[in-house]
Amino acid sequence: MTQLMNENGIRCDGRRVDQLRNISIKVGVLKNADGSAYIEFGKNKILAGVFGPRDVHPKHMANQDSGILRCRYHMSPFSVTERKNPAPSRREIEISKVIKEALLPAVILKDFPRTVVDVFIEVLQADGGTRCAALDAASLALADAGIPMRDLVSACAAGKVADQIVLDINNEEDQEGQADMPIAYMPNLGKITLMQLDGILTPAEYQKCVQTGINGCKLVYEIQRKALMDKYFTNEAQ
Amino acid sequence: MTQLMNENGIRCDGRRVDQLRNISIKVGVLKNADGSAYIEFGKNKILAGVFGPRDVHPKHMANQDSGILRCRYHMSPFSVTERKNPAPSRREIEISKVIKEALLPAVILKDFPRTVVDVFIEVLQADGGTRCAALDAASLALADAGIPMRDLVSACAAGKVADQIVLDINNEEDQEGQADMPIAYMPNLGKITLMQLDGILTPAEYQKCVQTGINGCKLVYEIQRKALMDKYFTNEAQ
Amino acid sequence: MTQLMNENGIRCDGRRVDQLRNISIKVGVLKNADGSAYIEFGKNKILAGVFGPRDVHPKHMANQDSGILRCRYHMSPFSVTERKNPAPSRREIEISKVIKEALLPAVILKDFPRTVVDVFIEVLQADGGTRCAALDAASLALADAGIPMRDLVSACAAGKVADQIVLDINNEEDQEGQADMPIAYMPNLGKITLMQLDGILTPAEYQKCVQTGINGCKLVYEIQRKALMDKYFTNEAQ
Amino acid sequence: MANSVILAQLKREQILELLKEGKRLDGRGFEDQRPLSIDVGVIPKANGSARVRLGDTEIVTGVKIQPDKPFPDLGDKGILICTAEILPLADPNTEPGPPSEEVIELARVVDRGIRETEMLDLHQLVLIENKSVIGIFIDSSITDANGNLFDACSYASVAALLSCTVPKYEIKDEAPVLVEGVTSKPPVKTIPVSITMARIGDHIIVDPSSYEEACMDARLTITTNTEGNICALQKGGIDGFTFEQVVRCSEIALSVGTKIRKQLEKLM
Amino acid sequence: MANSVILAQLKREQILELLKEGKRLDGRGFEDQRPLSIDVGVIPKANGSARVRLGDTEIVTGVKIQPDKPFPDLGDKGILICTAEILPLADPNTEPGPPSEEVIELARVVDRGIRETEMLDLHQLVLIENKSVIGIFIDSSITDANGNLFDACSYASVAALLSCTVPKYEIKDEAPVLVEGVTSKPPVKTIPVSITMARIGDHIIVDPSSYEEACMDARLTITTNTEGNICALQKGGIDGFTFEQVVRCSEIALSVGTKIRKQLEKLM
Amino acid sequence: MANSVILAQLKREQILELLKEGKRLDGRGFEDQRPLSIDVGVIPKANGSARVRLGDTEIVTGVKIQPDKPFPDLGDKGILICTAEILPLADPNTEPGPPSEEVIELARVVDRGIRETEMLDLHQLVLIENKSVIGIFIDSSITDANGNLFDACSYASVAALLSCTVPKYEIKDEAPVLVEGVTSKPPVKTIPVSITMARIGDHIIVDPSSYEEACMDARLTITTNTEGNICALQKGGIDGFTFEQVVRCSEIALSVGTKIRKQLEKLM
Repeated sequence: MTQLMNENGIRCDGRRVDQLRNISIKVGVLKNADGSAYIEFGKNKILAGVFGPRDVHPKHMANQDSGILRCRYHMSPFSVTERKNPAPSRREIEISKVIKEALLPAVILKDFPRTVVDVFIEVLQADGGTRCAALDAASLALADAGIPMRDLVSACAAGKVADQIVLDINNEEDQEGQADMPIAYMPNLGKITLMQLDGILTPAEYQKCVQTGINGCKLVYEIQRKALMDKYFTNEAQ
Repeated sequence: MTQLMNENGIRCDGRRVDQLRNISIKVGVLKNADGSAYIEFGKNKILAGVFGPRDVHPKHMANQDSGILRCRYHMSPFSVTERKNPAPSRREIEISKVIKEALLPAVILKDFPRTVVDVFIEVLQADGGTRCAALDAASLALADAGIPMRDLVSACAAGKVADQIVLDINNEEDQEGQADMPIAYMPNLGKITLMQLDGILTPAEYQKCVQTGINGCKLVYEIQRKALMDKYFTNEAQ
Repeated sequence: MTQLMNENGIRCDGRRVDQLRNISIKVGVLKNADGSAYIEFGKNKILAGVFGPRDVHPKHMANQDSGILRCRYHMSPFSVTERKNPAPSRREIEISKVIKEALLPAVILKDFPRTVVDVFIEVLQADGGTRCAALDAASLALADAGIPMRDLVSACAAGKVADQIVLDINNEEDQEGQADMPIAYMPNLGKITLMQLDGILTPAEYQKCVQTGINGCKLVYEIQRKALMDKYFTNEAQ
Repeated sequence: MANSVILAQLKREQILELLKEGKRLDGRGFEDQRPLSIDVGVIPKANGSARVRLGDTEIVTGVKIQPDKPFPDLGDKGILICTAEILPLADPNTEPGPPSEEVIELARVVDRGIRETEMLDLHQLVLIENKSVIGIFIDSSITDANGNLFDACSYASVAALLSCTVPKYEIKDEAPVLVEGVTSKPPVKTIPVSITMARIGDHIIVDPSSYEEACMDARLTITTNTEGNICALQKGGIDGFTFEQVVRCSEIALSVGTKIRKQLEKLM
Repeated sequence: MANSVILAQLKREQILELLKEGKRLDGRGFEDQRPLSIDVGVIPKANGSARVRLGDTEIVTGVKIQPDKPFPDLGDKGILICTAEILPLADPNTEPGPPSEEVIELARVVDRGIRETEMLDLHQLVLIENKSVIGIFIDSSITDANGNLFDACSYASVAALLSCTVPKYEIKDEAPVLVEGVTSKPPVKTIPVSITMARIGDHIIVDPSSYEEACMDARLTITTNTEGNICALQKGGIDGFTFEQVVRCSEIALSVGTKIRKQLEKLM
Repeated sequence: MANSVILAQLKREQILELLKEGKRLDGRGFEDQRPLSIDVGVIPKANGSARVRLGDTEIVTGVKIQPDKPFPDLGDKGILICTAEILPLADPNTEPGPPSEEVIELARVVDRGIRETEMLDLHQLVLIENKSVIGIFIDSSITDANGNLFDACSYASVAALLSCTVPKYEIKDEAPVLVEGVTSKPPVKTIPVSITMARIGDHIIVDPSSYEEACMDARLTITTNTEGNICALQKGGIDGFTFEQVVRCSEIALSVGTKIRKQLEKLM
């Protein structure tokens, strides 16, 4: 059993309770996708690519009144310690659904009836908090593809470790900690679009945990904005 | 090895050779289905639900000149002693087919071209003779859905146990007896619509077994009629 | 370990280095298929059947400007020493693809837009060199079905055994030899339409191996022609 | 399709209009659940079972308990697996086939509600560490799908577990053998209660019906334990929640859950 | 589609008209089978094999015999598994893919014909009780599908079994090891014969061709054993049989089956 | 559809016209590859990994090494398995789902390139003969698909293998146990280099781009080893090659391969 926090409140990877892991994001990394982003969030390494709006196959899935959003979250076989079977697991299918429902509040698909926007996410290396990191990249890939959006979606987990509410749970804290609460948030609209919880929290801890997560999302948002600007400034400079 | 019959010709569950297990049927038990029935036949507990006539998907399965009938017989994982894998087994697929072919002679689908009537059967608890009990419920669910029918289909197994031809084989008799012959019958039209046999019968035993099964079907028919009347009398009384 | 060649250059099954196994082919062996052929090539026993040109299902696979070719290579469960699972293996899927691409240069499908020609191959007994023997039968089944062709496709493997380049590798030579190179060839057009290699060859051996394989294909071609003539002479004689 | 979209739009306007007046389509208060009935022991061949009716939603859940191999790296714990199937007779829109993403989510949320509250002490289900453990399979067959499958399926699963009898296995020649006639109660530590809420406009309502689900903006399922803690969450739907709303939802989940927990406790 | 329905209707009328005169489309009597040829040993790599031609229907069946684990609760018996595939080259309407319900029924009916007649003494195929047994896999590849696959597939499977040689396995270090060069006959106790009959109008005909199958009302397959007993049945088709008809069918199955059984007995 | 066919036809004419002048669409010579960059160690959680960019084609390959059971009849060898997936984000025409025949061919050709050159001494990966061996899984995720996946995937797989560290396993109680902190280099004997060539008209070009692949007549992939031998071949495409062309291709594969091999050797 790892000691998850020392007497000075420093976590097993050296962070303070309210500190994010290192995050670096690059927008527009793929040639074929209409929009894309690559994120390194701690040791997570995740690619997101977006195609669309484009025709829906099979056709009966199309909606006459609006575009639809589809999402596939997938892990490469080498992304985790034990080799993962390449076929999608039940966990991956559920995460695909909650990610889709976390992005839906942000995208505006009314003007693209009978089309689909496909969001494909590939986890190349996983390290705790993949769904949040995946969402951060997917949100930017949608923006990069030019899909109209009400807001970016920023995501970050909070949790409970060594009886403390902490920001951005890493892999060890997820395995051996007391609670993990992934949150996705639209910072300008003030809306939580993904929220899950595994673990036990008192009502007071619950409130603090949500608030901590939202604060983390706001920090992530600034990094996302910068990544987006980096791409478009660079383009304009050319 | 259980003793399947005592010296007085009484079977392991206390029945005489020509006696059915207890049967109770309720028609119209589901809210969403167009027609439904629930049967308890001995320890069998089976639900049948019918949808249709409705559009066929995929469309290439439709028949321009008549409605079609589809049937799915399925067992819940907890319905048998060893937990059953939820995916349909080869046995369930075969039984779905013979049940469909046992119901087809009774339903009149000529007036519903390009549509399908779907019969869904769920075995919640299995105890020998599930396909017959399932048919008894399915037939009533079709009637409850208002599908035009030439006759009800009534089903019951006969078999050979302790060298005697007996009516309505139970689970122990099926496992350790000498022969099991499920029969479905349209009582007013006098037609056998399902017949199978596992076991060894002399030609004379064979005739007696078929006759015993048909007699059982006639007994079941009276119980089915009563269940149907119970529903519609009750409705009229309201 | 078998001795694959003796001091007189005679191989384990008694052949010389440039000698084919016994081949017998019969064209038009199936009643339902539009064209068919049965080949025994050494101990290989393989059936090929062709349907088409016919409508494509599913329709989105159709090509507006030309017919398409589909190919399925499949092994019966009893065709090999250890019983084979009936579901198609990755090996069977790859071989289906290379066989299709070996036949495509020969067939003329321009005049059959929106249709498909289906080639179905069943290996009833396998003995090394199945893909070549399968191609020899498939090519004749296409001709028997009346599909317009630029040339027959003739196939035969060459390889390296006991440090010698030899024609038509058998099962033992495939398992324990040094190289196996299946080749398909259009003899009149002088084109190689299938070529694979497993094993290690020097550049000089490589050239000799290809030449040996092509020579074998030419020998096979004569046997194919005779089989085709046997069928159509017989028909005319009736 | 176009027609049903227009109908759904009209229905949403009607429901919203009523909610502004503090009313729901079926007359319930915002924090009222539909009538809940729980019958246990309905499948005697299972080790535990329950039929739950929550309004017009109906579910039969069976528990099977049998020896199994532990998961790798979890050799000190028994196995717990939840599955669900929306039977095709339960819903005109469900087709037979592999589970949809909706059903996979449903089963996983029910599973986490039981697992994360630590309802069962899985350490008590080990026969030989790393080699042989007791597996508990909780399979739910949804027989009538009329809204809020999350809570109905959770109640049926918890009720089937609470009422089950655990057979005894002994190890002989390194293999588990059933000891006939000896059973025990399951090692229950707390009772999880799932409360699902829908947001429609600015209104939070408990236990949405299928009409309400069809036009809701967002959904939140919160599972609490006997000690008054919050143990599992799942947000769904096409829109989000404010911070204030998710706090409010947690309060509702705790208060409404208390009543349900009393109903479940009687089954122990 | 419409055209083929009209054609089928015309064909049915023509067939019925002939049957009233006591004739069949191909000139056979009502209780005549099409010519049957059986070649065994056609797949030397299999432990047993047969090619059967019944009229224009053709099937190749191979038997593979190899050590396996017994089924749970059946540790005192060897394993017997029948499969069938209608090869896509056998029939323009068959597509490659997982087995259809027709093919699953076919394989299961053939399997029950062999199993329920107790053709093989499966108890003789046990190496270590509950741990290691001999498995017999009977796989049929249908190469030309032209009616009455049930009987053709049954004859091919029985012939392949009768002509097979069973390799010998010994237990070394708890694992089965092949003893080279030692084989035995399979433990055959009786010979099952399957007879399939079609009802068209009031007429019962044996061994229906594909034309007759396309317009039959109902089908009955009856398997009898050497001792003159009835051991397996399967009804199919869109209509039913009267009591008198199923009794008549059993008499036909016994009388016609005797001829076929003699043809099969020669293979032992 | 019609439009894209016309466009492909126009593109083919343009490409052919250029080839006659000795030029390619992107300015390369006939035997020039696109720029190749190889980064190893990009996935620290894998035992070996590489990101390869070949022009605009990009692939990430990870190697996982873990104990496994040997294949039957191959009990004296470790296991080597190559897989590939064209991620749906890599290509607008790729849908999620089971691998297509194109991807299965790709993975099998990469596998044979490594296996048939005998790059790895698989005999060194046995823990207990016939019972326990080391398995090497080489999984490639294609992240941008822009032509010549065969070579790019082969380089990424070989680079990931060359740069991997093999963990040490010991046998305790007949089961393999990881020895922490002890690793070794993989048992590499030679370096395979795959060179893929396309024939368009009478021209042979190396490393076709996706435009060139769309209008090529035929494709040939040749893998050579360090000793200058030819070890694996795969022909593809809708037309064929003459004898002279396949001889010419083998010469190109050897000469162009030498440069690539030097780039790979640096990773050892």
